[in-house]
Order: sequence, then C-alpha cells, then structure tokens
Amino acid sequence: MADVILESQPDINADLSSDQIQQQDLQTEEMLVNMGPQHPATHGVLRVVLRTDGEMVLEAVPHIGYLHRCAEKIGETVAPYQYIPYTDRMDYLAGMNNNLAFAQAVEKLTGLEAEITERTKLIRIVFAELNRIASHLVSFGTYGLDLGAFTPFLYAFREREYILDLFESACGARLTYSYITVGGVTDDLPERFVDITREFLDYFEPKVHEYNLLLSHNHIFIKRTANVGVITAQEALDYGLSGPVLRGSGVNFDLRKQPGSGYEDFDFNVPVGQGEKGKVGDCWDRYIVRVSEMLESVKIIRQALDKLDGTEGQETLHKKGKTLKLPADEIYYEIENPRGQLGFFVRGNGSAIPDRVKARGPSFCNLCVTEKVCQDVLLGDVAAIIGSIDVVMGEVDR
Amino acid sequence: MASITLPWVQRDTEKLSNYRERAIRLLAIIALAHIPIILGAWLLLDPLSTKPADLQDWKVLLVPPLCLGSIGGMLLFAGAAFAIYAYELIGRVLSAPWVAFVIFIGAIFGIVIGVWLHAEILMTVQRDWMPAKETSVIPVVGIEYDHTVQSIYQNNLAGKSVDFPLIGAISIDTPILAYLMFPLQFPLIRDLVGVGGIIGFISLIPGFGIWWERKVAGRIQSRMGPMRAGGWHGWAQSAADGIKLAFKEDYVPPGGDGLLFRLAPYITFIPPICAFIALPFATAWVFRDLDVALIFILAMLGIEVMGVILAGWASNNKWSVYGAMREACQMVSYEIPMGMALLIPVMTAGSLSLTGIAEAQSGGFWTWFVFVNPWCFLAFFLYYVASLASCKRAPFDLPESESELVAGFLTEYSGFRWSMFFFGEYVAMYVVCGLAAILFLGGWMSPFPASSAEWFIAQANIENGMLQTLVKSLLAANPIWFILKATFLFFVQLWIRWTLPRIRIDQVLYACVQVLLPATMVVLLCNTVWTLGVSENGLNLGWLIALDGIINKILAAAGLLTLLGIVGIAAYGYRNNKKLVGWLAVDQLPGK
Amino acid sequence: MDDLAFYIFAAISVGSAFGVVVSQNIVRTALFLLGTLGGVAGLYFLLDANLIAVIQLIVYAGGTLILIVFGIMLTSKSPWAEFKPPKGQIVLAALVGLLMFIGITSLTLSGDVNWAARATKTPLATSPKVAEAGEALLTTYLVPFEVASVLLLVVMIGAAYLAKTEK
Amino acid sequence: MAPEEIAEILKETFGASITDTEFETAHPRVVVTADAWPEVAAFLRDDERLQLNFLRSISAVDYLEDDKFAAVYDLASYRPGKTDSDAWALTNAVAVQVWTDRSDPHIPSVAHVWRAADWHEREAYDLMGVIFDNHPDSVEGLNGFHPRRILCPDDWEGHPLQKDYAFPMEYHGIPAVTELNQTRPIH
Repeated sequence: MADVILESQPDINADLSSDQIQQQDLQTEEMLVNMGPQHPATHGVLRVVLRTDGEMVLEAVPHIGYLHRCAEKIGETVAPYQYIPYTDRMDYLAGMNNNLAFAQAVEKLTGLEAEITERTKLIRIVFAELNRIASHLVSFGTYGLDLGAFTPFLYAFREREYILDLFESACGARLTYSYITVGGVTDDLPERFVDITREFLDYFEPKVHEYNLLLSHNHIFIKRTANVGVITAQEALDYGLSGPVLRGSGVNFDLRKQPGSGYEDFDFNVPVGQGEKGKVGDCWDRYIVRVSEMLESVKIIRQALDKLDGTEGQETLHKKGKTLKLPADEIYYEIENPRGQLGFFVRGNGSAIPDRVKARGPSFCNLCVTEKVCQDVLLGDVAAIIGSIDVVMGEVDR
Repeated sequence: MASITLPWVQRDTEKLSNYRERAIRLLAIIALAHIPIILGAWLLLDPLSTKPADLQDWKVLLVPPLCLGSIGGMLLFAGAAFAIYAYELIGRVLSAPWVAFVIFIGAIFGIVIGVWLHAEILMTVQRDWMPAKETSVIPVVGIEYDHTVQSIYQNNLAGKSVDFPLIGAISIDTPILAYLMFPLQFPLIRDLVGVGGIIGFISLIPGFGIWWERKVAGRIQSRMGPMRAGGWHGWAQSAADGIKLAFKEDYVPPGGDGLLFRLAPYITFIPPICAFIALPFATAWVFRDLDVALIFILAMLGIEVMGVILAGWASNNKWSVYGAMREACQMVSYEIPMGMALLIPVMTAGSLSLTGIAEAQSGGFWTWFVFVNPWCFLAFFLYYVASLASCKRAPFDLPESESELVAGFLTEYSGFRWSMFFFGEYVAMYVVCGLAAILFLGGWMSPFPASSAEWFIAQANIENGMLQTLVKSLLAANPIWFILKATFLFFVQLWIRWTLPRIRIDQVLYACVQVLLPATMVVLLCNTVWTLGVSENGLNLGWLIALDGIINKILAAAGLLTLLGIVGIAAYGYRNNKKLVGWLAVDQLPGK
Repeated sequence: MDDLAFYIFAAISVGSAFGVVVSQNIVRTALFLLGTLGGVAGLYFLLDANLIAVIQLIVYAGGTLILIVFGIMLTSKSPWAEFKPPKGQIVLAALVGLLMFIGITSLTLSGDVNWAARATKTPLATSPKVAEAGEALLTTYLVPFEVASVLLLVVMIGAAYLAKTEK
Repeated sequence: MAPEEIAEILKETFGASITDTEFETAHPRVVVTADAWPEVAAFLRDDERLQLNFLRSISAVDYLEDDKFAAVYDLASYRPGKTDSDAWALTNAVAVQVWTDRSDPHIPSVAHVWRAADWHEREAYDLMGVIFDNHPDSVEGLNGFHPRRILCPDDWEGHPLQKDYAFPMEYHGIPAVTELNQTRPIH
C-alpha cells in the first residue's frame, strides 16, 4: 500500500552525507519531495512526503508528531481546573471553544452542570461564537494566501484584531485565554462590553460580503478550488470528518443543532455545501461553508447579547470548581469547535486528579483524508486541499 | 520612561567613539593628500594661461582628470569627514519631512534635467564642432578621432560662440570649454555618457518601483506601507534594503553548481537593461535607434529565461528545479502570443522602428493605436496579459510562488544576489510597460494635438515669452509623457498583483496555447484585412473608413471615461475613507 | 575600435564552442551554447546585419536553447546526471576534430585569395532595412519560404503525435 | 434508540461475545470480546436498525491495578433528515469497550469497517501500546506486525501513556536531564 513504496526510501535519521541521500532516492523515475515541516502551505509543522512525477503528485503521505507535547499524560497529573490552560494550547486559534469543551465534559461528569447560572451559559456562548468568527477569519485569510492572493489575509486580520481586543478586555489574554473554566467563567463581563460587541457586529457584517466580492466569486479563485479535492458525503462519514469539512460535502450535521447542546433557543441555520461552483464537497464548498458560518455566528451572538441584558447580577463562577472530586466514572462529551467536533474522554477514579483524559481533535481526524484526496493532483492543488481542510497542528499532535 | 540598557549588553562608549575619531582623521588625511596633486597639476599644466602654440594634444587629455578630478576628490572626502563629524545635525535635518520630500523630488527632476541637458550637449557637439572629418590618431590610445584639439581651441578662441538652447549663446575667452568638450568628440566616450544616462534612469526604476509597490500594496490592504526609512513615507526604503542586502551573508548551497549559482543573477539582470538600448524615450532620446528595435527587445526578454533556469538548477534544491521547469515552459510559451500581439501596431503604423510607430500616433490621444481600430484595442489587452506572464508577475508568478514552491528558484538566494534578481524583474517590468506605452499609447506623444498649445495660450492669454515656451514644450511631445504612461501601466501591474490569486501551471499553459494564441492570430488576421480595407492604396472601402472613424471615436470616449472613472473613484475613496473602512469605537474598551 | 570588438566576439564564440564540447554537466553545456550563439549574434551586429542578429538571438538563444535544456532536464534519468563518455570515444572525437581543423585551415591558406583586400570592410551606404528583407522574402524568395513553413508544420504535427502516444 | 435496546439487539445476534453492559454511568457502553469485535463492528455499521456509520473516537485506557487495557470505541449514527434542507440527526450514540490484558494486548483492527479507525488505532498503539492486528498501515516490529507509530519518532521505545512508563534518559544523544543528580526529567 502507500507505505510499501516508502519502505525503499532510506532511513531518514541515518546520517548519510547529503549527496548520498540525493543519489539513493533519485534512482526512482519519480522524485520524492518533502513538503517538509517548514513549508508555507502546511499551516504549521506538518510534513507531507510527495511522490511526484514532474508536476503531477502521485501520492502524498502526511507525517505528523512534530508538535506532540503529550498533553494527555499531563492530564493524569493535574486537577481539571489546572488542565484548562493545556486545552488552550491544543487548537490555539479557538482557545475559548477548547476550554468550553473540557469544562462542560468535567461538569457533566461531576454533576456540577445543574448549578451553572443562565448568565454564565450565555457568556460562554457569546465568547465561543466570537472565537469561531476569529478562527474562520484566520482560515479565510490563510486560504487566500495559499492560492497567492495576499490581500484577503490583511483584511481578515484587521477584523480579527477587533475580536482579540474584545477578548483582551474580558480576560486579559489575546490567544490562550483560559477564560472559561470548570464551574463557569473566571471574570464577569467589563461594563460597556455588550454595546461595543454590538457595534463590532454591525461593522463586521457588511465586511463578509466584501470578502465574497474580493475572493469567493473571483474567477481565478474558483478555477483553483472548484472540482479540486472532492470528498463525497459517504467518504466524509467513513473517514470520520467533522465540522465545515463534513458540511462542505453536503452532510447537514452540526452538533449545535442536536438536542442538549445549549443552543436550543437560538435560531440560526447551518450552511451546507451545495456544489454551486463545481461538484459537492470540493475545496470551494468547504471554503464557502466557513465564510457563511461567520454570518450565522453573528446572528447567534446578537440573540445571546439581547438575552444577557436580563441576567445582570447572577454570579458567574461556582466556588466548588476548584475542589471537585471526580466520581469513579467516565464520560465522552463533544461540542462543535470551528474545525469540527472536539471531544473529551475523561475518566475519574474518585480523587481530584482524573485517571485518563483523551482529546479527540477534529483536525487530527480531518487530516487523515489528505492521503486519499491528494492522489493524482497537481502540486498547486496539494496546497489548496490542505488549506481547505484548515488544519491546526497543535490539535493534531496534542 | 527612561530607556534602560540591558545589563548584559556591554556598551563601552569609549570604544565606539574612537572608531568615529579614526574615521574622521583618515578621511581628512586623504582629502589633504589631494592638495599637492592639485597644486602640481595647475602649476605644471597651467590650463588657464597656456599659449595656444605649445599645447600638445596628450597634455590636454590630462587636464580634466588631474586639475578638475582632484579638486572634486578633495571636496568629496572632506564632505565625508564632515558628515561623520556632524551626523546628529544631518540626522535632524534629514528627518524633517519637507527635506526628504525635496531630496526625493529633486532626485527625480535632477535626473530628468541631467539626461535632457546631456542630450542637448551631445547634439550641439555633433552639430557645431565636427563640421569636417579631419582624422588624426592619438599617440597614447591609438584611436583615430575626427577633430584636432587645435581646431576646437581655435574655434573657442576665435570667439565662435556656442549657443545652448536654454542658456543662450556663450563665448568664453579661456579654453575651459575646449577642455570640457574635447573628450566628447570620441564616439566611445559619447556612448559612455549615453550609457551613464541610461544606467542613471534604470537604477531609479527598481528603487522607485520597489518602494511604490510596497506603498500600493499597503494602500490596497488598508495599511500604510513603509513609513520610517528616511522620514516622509519611508522614501529611502529601497536604498535601505539595498544597503542591508549588500551586507547579508554570501551563502552558496553546497552540492549545487557554484559557478552557475553565481552567474545566474547576472544573466537575469543584464538582458532587461540591454533592452533599454533600443527603447526610445523621445525622438532623439534613444541610445541606438535600431530599425529592429522591437524584435531586439523581445530577444532580450527571451534570454532572461536562461538565468532563471540556471538559478533553479544550480541551487541543488528540488523546489528550485520545479521553479526552473515552470519558468522555462511559461516564458517560452508566452513569447509567441506576445510577439504576435506586437505585430498588430507595427502593421497599422507600417514601420518596425519604434520611433516611426510613435510618430504615427502624434495627432492627439484619439490617434493612439489603442483607439485606432478595434483589433488594436484587443491586441493591447492580449499583449498586456502576455507581458504579465513573460515577466512572472501577478496571476502568473508561478516560478517563485511562495505558497507551493517556497520561493521557487529564489529559495537558496539571499543578500545581494537575491536583490539582483529583483532588480532585473522590475527593470523587465518597466521595459514591457514602456513597449506597451510606445506601441499602443503613443509613447512620448502628448494627448493634446499639436495645435492645442496655441489654443491654450490664447485662452489663458499668457504674454511672457518664457512661460509660453514652457507651455509649448510641456504640451508638445516630450519624454515626461512617455514616463507618465509607462508608470501608469507599471501601476496597473502592481494593482493586479495585490488583488488576484495565482493560477495553476496547467491553467497557465492552457491559457497560453488554447486561449491567447488563437485569439492573437484571429486579431492579427482581422487587423490585416481591416488595414487593407481602410488604407488608400489598398481596397479603400468607403463604408469601412466611415465605420473606422465611428469606432475610433467610441473607443477614444471609452478610454477617456475609464481614466476619469479611475480618478473619480480614487478621489471618492480618499474623501470619505472613514465611511468605507468604518471607524470602530473599540479603542474605548474598558480593559484598554 | 571595430576590429577590437570583432576579436572579442570571435573569442567568445570559439571559447564557448570549445566549452560546449568539453564540459560534462548538462546545464554548463547549455550555458556555453548560449555564449556561442550570443557571440555569433554579436558578429552579425558588427556586420550591420541587424535583422539576422536579432532573429538569431530570439530563435536560437531565446527559443531552441531553452527547449534543449528543458528536454534534457525532463528526459534524463535525474536532473543531476553527468555525461561520462568512455575514453575511446574521446580519443576518436579528438582525432576527427584535428583532421577537420587541418583540412579547413589548409584550404583557406592555400587558396590564391588576397586576404588583405578582403580585410578592409567597405561600409554599406545604409544598413539594410527590414522592410526590404520582408518584401524580398515574400516576392523573390516566396517558394523556399513556403516550402520551409510546410516542412516546419509537418515536423510540429509529428512531434505532437509522438508526444501523445508516449504519454 | 436507547443504549439498552442496542445491547438487547446485540445480545440476540451475538449472545456470548457480548460479555457485559453498563448503563447507570455517564458513558453507557457495551463490552465485547476482542476476537468477536470485527463482526460486531461490521454488524453495528450495516444493520439498518442501528447504522452506526460514524466512529467518533477510540480511547485506550490503562487499568494498571487489574492488569488490563481497555479500548473504548465511541460510535454514533448520523441519519439524513427527511428533505435535504433539514438537519441530520444524531441517533443511537453508544460506546463499545474491548478488554485485553496488558502482557499481550492484541485487538483485531476495524480500519476496514470505518476508515477513521486507521489513524485512531495507530495513535492508540503509539501512546498506549495496544497492538491492533492486520492494521492496513502495519510495520514489522520485534514481535510480529504492529501499526506504524504516528506521533512519536519511529524508533522510540516504550509507550508514554502507560502508567508504569519509565522516562528515557536520552534520545539519540539528546540528554533528558540537565542537572547531575536528577533521576527523572522534571516536566
């Protein structure tokens, strides 16, 4: 199978002099090229070994593990409220959503969930959705960069700056927030936060249409992404893909719409790939699902902000959060992270320290499809496909 | 708060200061060393009061370098010593925005006037001083020259005045003019002065081009672009980059081919500059007015590919080999449509030499070839797209596409070699835009017809003579129009680069072979038929000529509208910038 | 001045021609080929034959050379392959080269051609206009021009056909 | 469909190989024997009442005290809505647990049932040491084939997440400890 060919490749760690390596792996007709850990198109330390014949990529094998910090081993040595900062570093573009996933998993396991106040739930939803917009802005900007258009990247980061300012005013950090902890939210909202966020949403909404004009409906962009890297709905389910990658293939599945996700009383619709510009499930569909999801998140935040007005005064952090005793039981709980379904498997053994913590990173599961999609494509398409799957290596390697 | 110096940075002030002392002392010594040379030269040669009789030829050759050159050297070194001595003062003066502005604008006008003046001198020398071809041989160099010093000296002494167009007639009694004029009679030295003018202008292009690209990119991406280097809007950014790059580490990848690696930047950098030999700035302003100028420029742009292939090959890096291969197939395939699209204006003008083509477009902007007939209008856009591909710009910049090939053939290059590649790329861009300006937009022909100068003077009833000549010369055909048009097309290339993504390599070849090539052939064919039908000694079809006139008017109106549109949108954008970008009150965040 | 330029261009052409023969690295041979073609184009410029010089630059230096390099790069086992002709072939080639050289020089020197008279270059009144060359091509030499274009067409179709079956 | 009904269906069809079920916990799961697991997996996916077509995650857990590894497979069934405009539903989410002893941890791979299992099983082997037999991307190891490592380097000894994992003192000459008297790296 794929790796049999790679077997003949010499052991990379062996210290041959450089020209020996050149001679050995060049005997084959094709060239083995390393889209190595340091490469602009791989969004972080992902190494894709490409077996290419001229410009055509016959086979791409991703190698991961360059950012592996074994966060799960540390989960077995610290109490849940101390583990929150580690969840920030997994998907460093969506820190709030990671904290929320782990906090809710522990709260459901220990039964603390019933005592979370309405105001905390609303604050958590506002910050999770704001972080979804920020994360989609980064993926929109870098996808333009992968295909050679520099300008969208700057616009996306200009908008993201405003969101990071909002986060900074609430919890002091811009990237690794640890704002949502077990038992609630570390600090209540600053005083004029709600109306400034409304102001930002009014400013931001017309900008998305501007992006669509600039990039989404740009003829060259469509030529580069339509009918490229097509994943059918059945393959998406079989490979365990989730989030915008799954919805791009026409599967209308969003965890926020499932019962018990806390989004019941918000009305928003879930954008799904319809194959406007090419086949269903191509790179353009995954891209346009992310861009329209930003507009949906704006709707959710507006409704949440209106509900927040009525909940002044409720306290937002539960005292028992720090002195929790985990029951001798286990739980697997997932929420809708910007990149897909982020799941936490937590198993307690009666003491305050969990027995096992496992994180199901959506990028980890989405990345395994590159091996199948990047066959017999051109070199330029490999960057387009990996960009459209929108991988964050912190979450893949944990 | 006070600036704290970090403890582990040992900044022993006295070690630094005596570097400066030693530098000032060294420069002062060199400056003083010039004085004996000056004294000796003036005493020995005594240029001012020498009698005409004993003035042998070879001594005259020594006067300019020894007498004038040494004074210049002394002033230069003394100035350098003063600059190091009073660097704070100079820093403060330089950082004032208006000073930077004056230097910047001064540099541009200085070069334009300098080049203009040297063209006038050359023409005068040709006209007044070399009436007859008396040939004699210079003992030292063995080059025959067509005029003896005595005849120049006699003309100068006999009071035959030399009339300069701007300054008017001058007659100087001392032979100083003879000394200055003397070297100019040799064709070799005249060429060297011509090359100096071209290199001056060419070195301005990347310096200005790179700075302008970063400012345009900034504006398009709603940021400011370089603002710090040199004060006003970072005007000295390119100079700063150039100096920085020159001091970068000179890295040559092991295992690659050292000789070719070092040679490649020069093969990419020299041909575009050679293309300027044949590119005319105005009727007389061309280094060599070849009658095959058009094909010569195309040939030069074709050779540039070889440099890129060598660079990709010699960097011993798989990504560079990819970049080189892409470059080879892209450039070779795009030369054909580009060459064909250029044939169309040649056919309408009837001559291959660029000056001839520009002369044919001299009747005001509606006679420019872009608007003359629909096929030239299409040919302009076909040519422009093909020229984008041939100098690796905007949607076609695959050879050094950052996202896939890291930096294509440029991956292993750093420091000065890297800047040579970029120097060559920007000069090639300007050559291509200059060619488009001459062939389609009437080169140095002004958009107003020749008669408009009198009409304008009559309307604004300007009496004083000097102003009238100024208006006449400005409205008439002069190099400034050529530079304006070429720079506008240069701007469009920048504009395209920062808006469009990059297309894939198979789409590049598909666009060339299946779209651009057939389109150019069709337009070429139709244009032949059209020009045949329109021209008198051809078929001379009445209805076609009428149709031609109407289409010409429509296209001219369209061109004017687009220009006004661009200016209008820019003005609108500038005036209500806040409303467009949207000012956000985030700065009043409580946490801030 | 002109003979100085002539010597420079001649040296470049002959030198790089020798380099093409001797060097073993593919792209170095290509570079030397570029030197030869450039030198010959320079000689044409010296002879005031601007049109031929420019066509030489475009067709050979700009087009054929790059296609040769492109062809070698793609078809060779690997881009870094080297030519290593066996010793016997080198000796044979040197022998043939020497014979050719002796033949040409003896032919030129023995003839009763008065080289001194030929040396003074009679400057043409004006360098030949491209227009005249164009008209000549399409009027007096029309037949060879058409035959050549048909030949090229056939060659192109053949190449396309071969490339297609091989893919 | 509640986990209890799923367990009933499984018990009818497979009987003995469903050894235990646990429902009063926050993570209802069914325990299946290792060697019957591939057929159960295929049945879970293909049976039209269950249609568990989405493998959410495989968590390997180390029970040091009773000398066992457990591989917990979280499965779910995504059913399309009536018209393609309304949302897909997540029905009958259930977990399947497979025990294997620590000394010789072998579980047959289900990568042929769900393609997602391929990387999850490689990660479970890499970090916990559970060997999944005839895994599509397997490599010849000391004792028979095992899935290729995914996160740690290929020549890394030991499996970090095991409770009794001893930290290596150096890897390819890179020391793990900096002070002299340090016995294990402080992390």
